[in-house]
Amino acid sequence: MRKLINAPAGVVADALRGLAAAHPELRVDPGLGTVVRADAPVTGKVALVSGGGSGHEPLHGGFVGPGMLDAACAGEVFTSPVPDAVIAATAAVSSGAGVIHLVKNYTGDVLNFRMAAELAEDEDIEVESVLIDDDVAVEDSLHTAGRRGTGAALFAEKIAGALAEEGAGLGSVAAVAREVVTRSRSFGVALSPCTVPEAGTPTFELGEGEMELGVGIHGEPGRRRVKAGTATEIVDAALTAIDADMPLDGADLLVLVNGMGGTPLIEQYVAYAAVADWLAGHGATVARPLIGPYVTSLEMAGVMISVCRLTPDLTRLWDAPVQTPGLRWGR
Amino acid sequence: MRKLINAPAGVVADALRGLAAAHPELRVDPGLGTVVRADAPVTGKVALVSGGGSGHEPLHGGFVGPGMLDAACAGEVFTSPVPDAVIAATAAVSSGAGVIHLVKNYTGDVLNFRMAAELAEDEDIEVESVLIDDDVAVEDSLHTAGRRGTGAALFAEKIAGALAEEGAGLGSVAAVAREVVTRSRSFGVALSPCTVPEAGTPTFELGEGEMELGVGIHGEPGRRRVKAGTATEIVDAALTAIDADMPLDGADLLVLVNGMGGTPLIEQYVAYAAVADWLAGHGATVARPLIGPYVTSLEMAGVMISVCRLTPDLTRLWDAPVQTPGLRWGR
Amino acid sequence: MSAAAWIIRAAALVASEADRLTRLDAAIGDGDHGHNLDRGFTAAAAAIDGAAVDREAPPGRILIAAGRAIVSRTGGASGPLYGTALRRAGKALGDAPVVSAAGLGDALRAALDGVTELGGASEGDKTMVDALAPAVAACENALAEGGDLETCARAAAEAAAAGADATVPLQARKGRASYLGERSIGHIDPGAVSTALILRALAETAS
Amino acid sequence: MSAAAWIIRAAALVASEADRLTRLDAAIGDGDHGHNLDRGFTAAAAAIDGAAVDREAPPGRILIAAGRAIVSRTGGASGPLYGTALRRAGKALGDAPVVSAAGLGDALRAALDGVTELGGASEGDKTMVDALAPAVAACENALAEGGDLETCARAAAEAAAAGADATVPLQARKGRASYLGERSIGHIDPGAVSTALILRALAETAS
Ligand SMILES: Nc1ncnc2c1ncn2[C@@H]1O[C@H](COP(=O)(O)OP(=O)(O)O)[C@@H](O)[C@H]1O
Ligand SMILES: Nc1ncnc2c1ncn2[C@@H]1O[C@H](COP(=O)(O)OP(=O)(O)O)[C@@H](O)[C@H]1O
Ligand SMILES: [Mg+2]
Ligand SMILES: [Mg+2]
Ligand SMILES: [Mg+2]
Ligand SMILES: [Mg+2]
Repeated sequence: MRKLINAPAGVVADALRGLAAAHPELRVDPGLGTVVRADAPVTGKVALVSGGGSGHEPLHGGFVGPGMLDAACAGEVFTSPVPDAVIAATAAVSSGAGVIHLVKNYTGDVLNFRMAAELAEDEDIEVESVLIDDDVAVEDSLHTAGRRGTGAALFAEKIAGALAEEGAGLGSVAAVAREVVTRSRSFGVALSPCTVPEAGTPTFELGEGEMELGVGIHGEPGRRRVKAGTATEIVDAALTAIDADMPLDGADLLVLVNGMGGTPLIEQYVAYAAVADWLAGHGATVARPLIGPYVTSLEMAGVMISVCRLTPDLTRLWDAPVQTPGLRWGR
Repeated sequence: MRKLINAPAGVVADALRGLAAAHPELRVDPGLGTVVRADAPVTGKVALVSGGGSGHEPLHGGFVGPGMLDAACAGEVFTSPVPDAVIAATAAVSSGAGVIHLVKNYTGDVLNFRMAAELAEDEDIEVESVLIDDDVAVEDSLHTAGRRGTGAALFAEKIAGALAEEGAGLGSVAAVAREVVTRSRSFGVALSPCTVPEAGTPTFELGEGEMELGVGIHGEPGRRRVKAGTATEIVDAALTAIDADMPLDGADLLVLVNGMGGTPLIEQYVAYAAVADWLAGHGATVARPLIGPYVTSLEMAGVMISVCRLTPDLTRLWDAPVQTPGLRWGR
Repeated sequence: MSAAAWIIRAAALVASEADRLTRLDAAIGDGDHGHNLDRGFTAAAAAIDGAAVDREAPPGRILIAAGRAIVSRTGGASGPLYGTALRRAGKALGDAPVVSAAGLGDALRAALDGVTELGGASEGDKTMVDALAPAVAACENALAEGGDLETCARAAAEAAAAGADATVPLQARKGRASYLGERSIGHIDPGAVSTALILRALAETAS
Repeated sequence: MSAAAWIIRAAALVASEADRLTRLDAAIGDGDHGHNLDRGFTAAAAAIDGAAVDREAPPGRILIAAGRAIVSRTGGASGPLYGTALRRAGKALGDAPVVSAAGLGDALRAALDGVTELGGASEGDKTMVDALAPAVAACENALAEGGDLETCARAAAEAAAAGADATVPLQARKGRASYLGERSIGHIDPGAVSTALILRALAETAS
């Protein structure tokens, strides 16, 4: 295990201490695992809370700030946060205008956020939960835990965050988040596994010249192990799977080419060149590209491609200013 | 070799095609390896050109844009760009106010940029070259090729870029770049090697439980191989080496905790927590932190720490707006 | 039966098996189950050992406190599920000062109901339910045959172990393993294994 | 001597040894030397083979064109150094229609001067100079002893090979290998090896 850490059990708390030291504009509780805008609660504003297991940085803690999340809850590595953290974050950001829980669709996230939402409602905080489930690699989702939430989390957090910042009400903000999810799809490919610090060994073994198609963001094996392909082949596999589920022809797209954590930016740009070619060849337009390691799976090598079919409104909200450690533009 | 690429020989051109597709605000020549602000030459503005081998992304191509570089030249992986590319970039950005070459101190970069500068002067373009040599891991620099240029390249590009954007003259912009270099130091640690695509095998072998201290950003072995340490120990080694060369006590610092390409952000924040602790314990203040993979060495795992002793002027220039693919804030 | 002894024994077993549980979870999940449970049960045992819980309190109260600690510290899917199971079991026991064999049957049944209501899994979905459901049935059978507390607890533990083993050939339909589709076949479910472990702790301390 | 034949033969040797040169560079540099040179010499050979250069031009002109192509396509430290070496050699030959033994001596000396002026390395710094300098000396010796072109070229090639081998125990003081300090000891310098290779091509084509 080649990791830049102190003790496996302390990785998340240590990283949160680092986040706190670097970002005084955030209120961080490294023990509980909460990251909150220092100016929260923002009067009259619908607040957005997300979270999940750690190991996906900058998601979610790095997306807390004006124009995006009001708070994030960071569980242990790949482990949903506990309800206590979610309640604390929810209470810290609640201004009375309601709180949205953006929850990636994993049993653990769903259950812990649900428990927290119930307890928050006991305290008269109105909570709307929005489920993020964009990963088309999960086939047959009726007979599974359902599609995983991956890259669309970033899209939903950014776009709903912008609408909340504009002063929209709880129902509208939740609706736009759901609209983003409905219009988004993702597919991931792993060229290497990753190692959960506390486990100490890789989540799977991959021979030289092999890759995993259809992986999530928790180091799990994918749907299929195949011969390692070229960037063009990998991109084709991902976009073909997405296109089969949500036709891309004629779409105006927000596209995320997302490094999984161990793949350097140069390769992500190689992949983006292939994505641009593929989409151009299939009648789709990239209105907004984003390339980088935004939704990671520790040091896994590989790439996830996420797309969202934009509308003029969604494009406007995507372009709106955002000021977070992980995403920053405008103003 | 687990890489998201098409053909080893085409990696740089493919990545530049991706950069071009994603960033219409840049004029990219993937064959020659140049990345130029689309609005260049900017009338009356001193222009900044940097470059070097590829494999360090987002450095340098990702730092082209308002407030930073006017152009970058991307050589093959870890290979200095050829003079032809440097001349083309220099000519493309020259508005008559002079061009600064920001050159990392490697024999290849120095020679290729020097040849280009001579040819540019033949065409009546005034060129000032600024050498970046911040890496304290190169000891005894009188009997070596001298200190390598690493993280200070980002500092110099950002700060000199801001001053050029303000309309300062060639001499002042070159002077501030040199001031940044003089006030900056770096030290890198590798937890894994990396593989140059065309070579196909790792640049060195590292046993489990070992690390390399004092590496550069070209996958080369470092000064010493030691037992792998904790984040706290690694940070201590790096900052002790820096402090011995340029005392940090009482300094107001710009600090870069730089992921080497294969180390995920969570670990970079763990390292930053240790950096913040170390500096606080040694009487230094972090005025501006920056954490992320900005100056990479392909998929190498590890971290480089760079510091710059700020002055109020340097801080103002660091804070000035910047709009590039890799660094973006303000405005 | 001492609820405190059960939880403390369960915490010890989980701690010693944490690496194995995590390895099982790495094969078809995300490689954290053992460390999740270890964190949760350590917190539960600490709550019982510390000032937080009156060790002389009725067993039902102790299980509720343990369940709360598990919810508060475990995270993941197993945290809410085990936490709810223990809280429901505790509620079923109410303020009874001692646990009877029948009380144990009610408690385990309530735990199972809590898990299936919250998680929505049925038997055969390759989850902890595949260990817990046969355990409840075996406990109720033993009770119907006039078994005492110890007998009922042992029956539950044995059935849970067999149920866990029987998850190997199943294709997962709930939890992370379900993402793997057919590739989940051939692996044991880590949550079923941990359920068997927790019920082994029950059998060892029920007397 | 056909300058074109020399460059084309050098390109072929560099291509076939590119992987080995890159591996040598990985040990004490950054693992690109072979592929750099391959790119550069392929471009030089293509310039000679293509319309860019008149193959009937004087040898000096051909070397200048080859040097330009190498500067334009190689990159790294070796591109400017080898490019300058060939350009200087070509300039030394001037427009002479054939290369004499004395002309070769002058050309190699000019190449060495170009490399040391540009790169600032001295003998013993563990660079290509450690192959080129003894080659020049050996060529001049052979010339003083009345050697013909072929003899002089062979003497240069042999001395370059010996000079390259002699870089193994040296500690690098120039180029990337110098960053390694004492760890550069025990490895052969890749640029010295490629210089020996290029001069081997010279010996093979000088007749
Ligand atoms: N819906 C569910 N109902 C019952 N048990 C479940 C459900 N989902 C998952 N589990 C159990 O949880 C176990 C995994 O727990 P754990 O690894 O701690 O959480 P996570 O899956 O969130 O990482 C699985 O092995 C399975 O037994
Ligand atoms: N200052 C110098 N003078 C002469 N030769 C040098 C100098 N610096 C480097 N070299 C030669 O260049 C070789 C490395 O070339 P190459 O790998 O292509 O370039 P880079 O070092 O830029 O990656 C070294 O092995 C050495 O022989
Ligand atoms: Mg988990
Ligand atoms: Mg090089
Ligand atoms: Mg798990
Ligand atoms: Mg090299």
